[in-house]
Amino acid sequence: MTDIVAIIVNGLVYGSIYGLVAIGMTLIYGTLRILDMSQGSMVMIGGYVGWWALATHGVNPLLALVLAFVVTFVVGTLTELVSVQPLIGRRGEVDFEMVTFITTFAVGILLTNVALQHFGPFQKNVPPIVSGNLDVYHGVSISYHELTMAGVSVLLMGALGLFLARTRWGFAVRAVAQDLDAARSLGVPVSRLYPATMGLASALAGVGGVFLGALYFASPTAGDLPLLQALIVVVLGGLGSLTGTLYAAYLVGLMQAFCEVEIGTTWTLPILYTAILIILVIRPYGLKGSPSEARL
Amino acid sequence: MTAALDVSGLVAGYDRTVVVRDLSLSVEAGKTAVVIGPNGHGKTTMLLAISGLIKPMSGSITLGDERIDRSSAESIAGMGVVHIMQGDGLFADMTVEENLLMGAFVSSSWRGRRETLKRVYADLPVVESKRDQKARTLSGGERRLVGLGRGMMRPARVMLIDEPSLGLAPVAIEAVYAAIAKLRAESGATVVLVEENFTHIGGVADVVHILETGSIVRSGSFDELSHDRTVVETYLGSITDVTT
Amino acid sequence: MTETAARSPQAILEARGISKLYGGLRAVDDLSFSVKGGEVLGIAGPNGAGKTTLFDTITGHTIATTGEIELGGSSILGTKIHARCRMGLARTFQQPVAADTLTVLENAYLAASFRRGRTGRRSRSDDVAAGQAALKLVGLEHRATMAASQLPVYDKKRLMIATALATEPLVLLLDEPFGGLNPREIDDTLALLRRVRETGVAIVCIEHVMRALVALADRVLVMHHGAELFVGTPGEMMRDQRVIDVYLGASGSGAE
Amino acid sequence: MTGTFSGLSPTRWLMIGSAIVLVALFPLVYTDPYYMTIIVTAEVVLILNISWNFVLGMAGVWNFGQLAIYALGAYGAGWLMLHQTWMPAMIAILCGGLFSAVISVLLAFPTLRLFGIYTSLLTFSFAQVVQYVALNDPRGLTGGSYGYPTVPGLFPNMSQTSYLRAYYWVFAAVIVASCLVVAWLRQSHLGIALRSIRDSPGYTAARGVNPRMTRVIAFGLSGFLAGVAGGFYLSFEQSFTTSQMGLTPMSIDVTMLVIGGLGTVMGPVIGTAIVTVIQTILIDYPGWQLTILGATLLVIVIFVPGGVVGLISRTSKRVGAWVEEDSDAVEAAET
Repeated sequence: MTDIVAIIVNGLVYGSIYGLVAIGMTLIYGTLRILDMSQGSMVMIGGYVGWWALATHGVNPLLALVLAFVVTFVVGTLTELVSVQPLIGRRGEVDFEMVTFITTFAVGILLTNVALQHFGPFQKNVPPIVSGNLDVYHGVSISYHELTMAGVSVLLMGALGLFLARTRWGFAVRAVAQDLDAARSLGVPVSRLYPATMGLASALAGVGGVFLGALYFASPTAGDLPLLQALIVVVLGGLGSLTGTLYAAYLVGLMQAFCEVEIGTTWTLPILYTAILIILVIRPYGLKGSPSEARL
Repeated sequence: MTAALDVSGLVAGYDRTVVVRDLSLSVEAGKTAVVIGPNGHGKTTMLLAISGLIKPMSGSITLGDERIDRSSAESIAGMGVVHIMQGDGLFADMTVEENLLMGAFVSSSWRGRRETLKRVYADLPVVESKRDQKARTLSGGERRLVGLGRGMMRPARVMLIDEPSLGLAPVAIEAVYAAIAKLRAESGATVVLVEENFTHIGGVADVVHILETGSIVRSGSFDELSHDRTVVETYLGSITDVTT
Repeated sequence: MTETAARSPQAILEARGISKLYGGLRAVDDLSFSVKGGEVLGIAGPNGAGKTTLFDTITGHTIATTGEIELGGSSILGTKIHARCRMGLARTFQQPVAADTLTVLENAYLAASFRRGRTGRRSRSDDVAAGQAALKLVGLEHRATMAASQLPVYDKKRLMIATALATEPLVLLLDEPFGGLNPREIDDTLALLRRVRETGVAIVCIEHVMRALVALADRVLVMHHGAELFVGTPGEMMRDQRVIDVYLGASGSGAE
Repeated sequence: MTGTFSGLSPTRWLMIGSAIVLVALFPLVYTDPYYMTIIVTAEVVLILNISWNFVLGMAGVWNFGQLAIYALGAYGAGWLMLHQTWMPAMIAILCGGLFSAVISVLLAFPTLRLFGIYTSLLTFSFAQVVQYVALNDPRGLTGGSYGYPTVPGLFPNMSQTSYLRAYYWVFAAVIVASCLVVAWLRQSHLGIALRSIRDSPGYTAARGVNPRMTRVIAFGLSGFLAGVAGGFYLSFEQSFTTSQMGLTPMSIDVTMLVIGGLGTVMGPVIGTAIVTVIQTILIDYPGWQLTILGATLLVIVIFVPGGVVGLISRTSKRVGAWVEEDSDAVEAAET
């Protein structure tokens, strides 16, 4: 019985953090029609901000999260301006989706190696946001850090949902996702909206990075694993829809928790990727089985 | 009377293919100009150039006394140009009300959006009855009315309407043109309406222009043109061919 | 152009009860038609009447929800796009399209290499010659080494017809061949298509430019909301009240 | 008959001939083992890049599983060399190539049902699965992260200089052969069909080309060459670790292809050379290596669309066009 509780608890925690990182990728795919391969390095930057704020300067944890949000928002906006905006005018003659896959990938390489250059190759220890553990069921305990991570992730995803459903700029993001020309003809300033959207998505990953920093250290390659995990969630959930991404995030979280408890962590990612491989072969476009136009 | 909208020597198209060839057209303030022409001869391209969604290759477009052919679609929309696109350009996965609210996106109209929404619902009861449905679930005629309603959500100096009767059953076309007549009466905006066939524009057009292979070939009032050789020629092909 | 398809009385292309549903929308609604060798069937109707969707079900670019399609007497339901071409069904597209990074001759050569009349081992010189012949037919032989992407609209439309003819089709499906052309280009294309008809190829042609459709078509099928509104000669079409109301507009009636 | 397509003018043949002679003589003149090792390793990477360029650039299929195919070729050849010692090493490597070709064809079928991003995600996932399985080294088939056990290889007992020289010549020969084959393929019926599918799939299918089968052949051919490259790497380096397949080597290879010019014959050669030189110069600053490469990739993709080869052909065309204008003017004057 304890196994099941452990699987569920861990599954929900993993699901939340995967959701936070993957939902940014879906938001970007929905509006810009690109797969942002630099999202992993935003998690890495979040980790370093967490290390800088918490380990070396003992800043209040909440402030560290806000700082990570702001820093990665700026880096995300710059990434869009450097690797996507120059290509938007040339949608006709260049395979836009593929080229931006490469240019965001290149930015990911750049950021990883700038971090390597600046912080050195060794892993840095990031203190947890909140210390202490909670006993859930005899034998099964969860750290307060992980609980806060899940809580903040759900909070941010909820806030994103409300922003899209209620606010003027949320409408504009959804409108751009569904009919770019119609949105522009109504006055939506696309050349400012695109960078801001990528900034927002990167900021979500940055906040996630602070939490993951405590679990897996801050290091130049700290972004690779979250990128691979987010790709799994995005493929499963279908690139277009936020709700699809949410379901997929928790499904992957539960699968990972199951593998870790029953089989052992080394086999977790191979199993997840094998699952993806099988799904893409049987249902060519993820669980929904059809190329996903943006739902947002 | 300075023209509300003046297009002169417009050349436009897509990457290298020129569709609009040296087109000139000026519309007096408050008047409705209807542009008629066979498919693929540049009607939609002309509107896309005016509203800035495509960059004109050469020629000038002036709104009142301001040149807009170099501005972005977003800023042209802010200057009061409303473009009701071909097909309707609705956001399929947003509700009818959300689509209408997007019509008032520009900052000057966003604050007063609730009142404007009430007025549009009063004018278009059909649209109000479907307010919470996703646009994707509506019929062709209903979608066209929502598109028009969205255009009415903010004050328009110039309104561009692209083939409102496209693919609609005759009864739906009547409802759409009734809405257009109401819109013209209330807003007093200058209207450029593009259509493929001739039947419905009688009650709406102050002046009619015939567009063929990318430029305006004839202009005149609706009555003059509807009994005119060249109009029949453009549409029906020379009758002599048929008898051989 | 080889004299393969002699003018046969029996229909070359037969479509019966074709429907295509997208969710609730009936894009094509229980439509039937047939066309014989050397005959031109025009397809007309307002925008969104389902004309191109009908084409796509015949060529296999979309799967018909219901209906039977027979080419030269044998059913082609379920066969892939490229197989239908090799059986003698060639089409052009509404937007002029070609393999842009290839030269004009490479485009024609590739199509000719799958032509119906090709027998035995593939020989490059025969295929290239067949490609050049198709280019000469549409007057593009002097542009052979130019990249297809550099062709102006009218030449790209002609290249599309040339590559279609290079596959030696039994039936040629044309999607708005006259769209966007000026009067001289319309007349040249009319002359070309009349020459193609003489060789016994059946032609099915979607067209909006009335003058060209009326001059070329033996019979016209007018579609509205996916269904058949009218079938008959162009002359009958001009005087049919339903067609005038739905498609031609008041100017039609003003033309007594 | 090839005259109808842009065949090679005599001067071009002369240039290629002299280049080959120069490449052949090089190891006789230059024998510094440190740089020779770098060059020979770069040759293997070049063979892999030529194979990847064929499916990625010419066939236009976004296949990110090529490094896994390359690794499977190494493991296949390695197993044969270890357990079938009667078999000469070269045959083992070629069989490794065939093994990879079969895997590549099997991968092609599900991949070709997808388009765009999903193609790269499927093949990327395939590469991750192969890497993880290899890492956990089932029944000692892959040697896991410690690397494949040493194998006799092509030239088992040789002095270092002749060892390097021998491999240099073998790999150079394979590179020249591959480039010529690719150049011939590009103008062949298969090559024209592949490029046509890449440009507009719907139109090409409507002209009788079977898109799926044509591209499966491209997967098979490129899989074979990638497998052979894997076998060569194992034979030369005497080991093959799973780190050969990770995200970093893949990003370096992509950079080489894009900088050189995707879909061109000489692109991989120029791209691999440029990036190898950059890597060698920056050998003492590991952090800077990938930063510079990342930045170069970004600049080239945005500002130099066709890569270096694209740039060269555009400038030579412009020069050519300029020359032609003169000759047209002259012709016009004569008639």
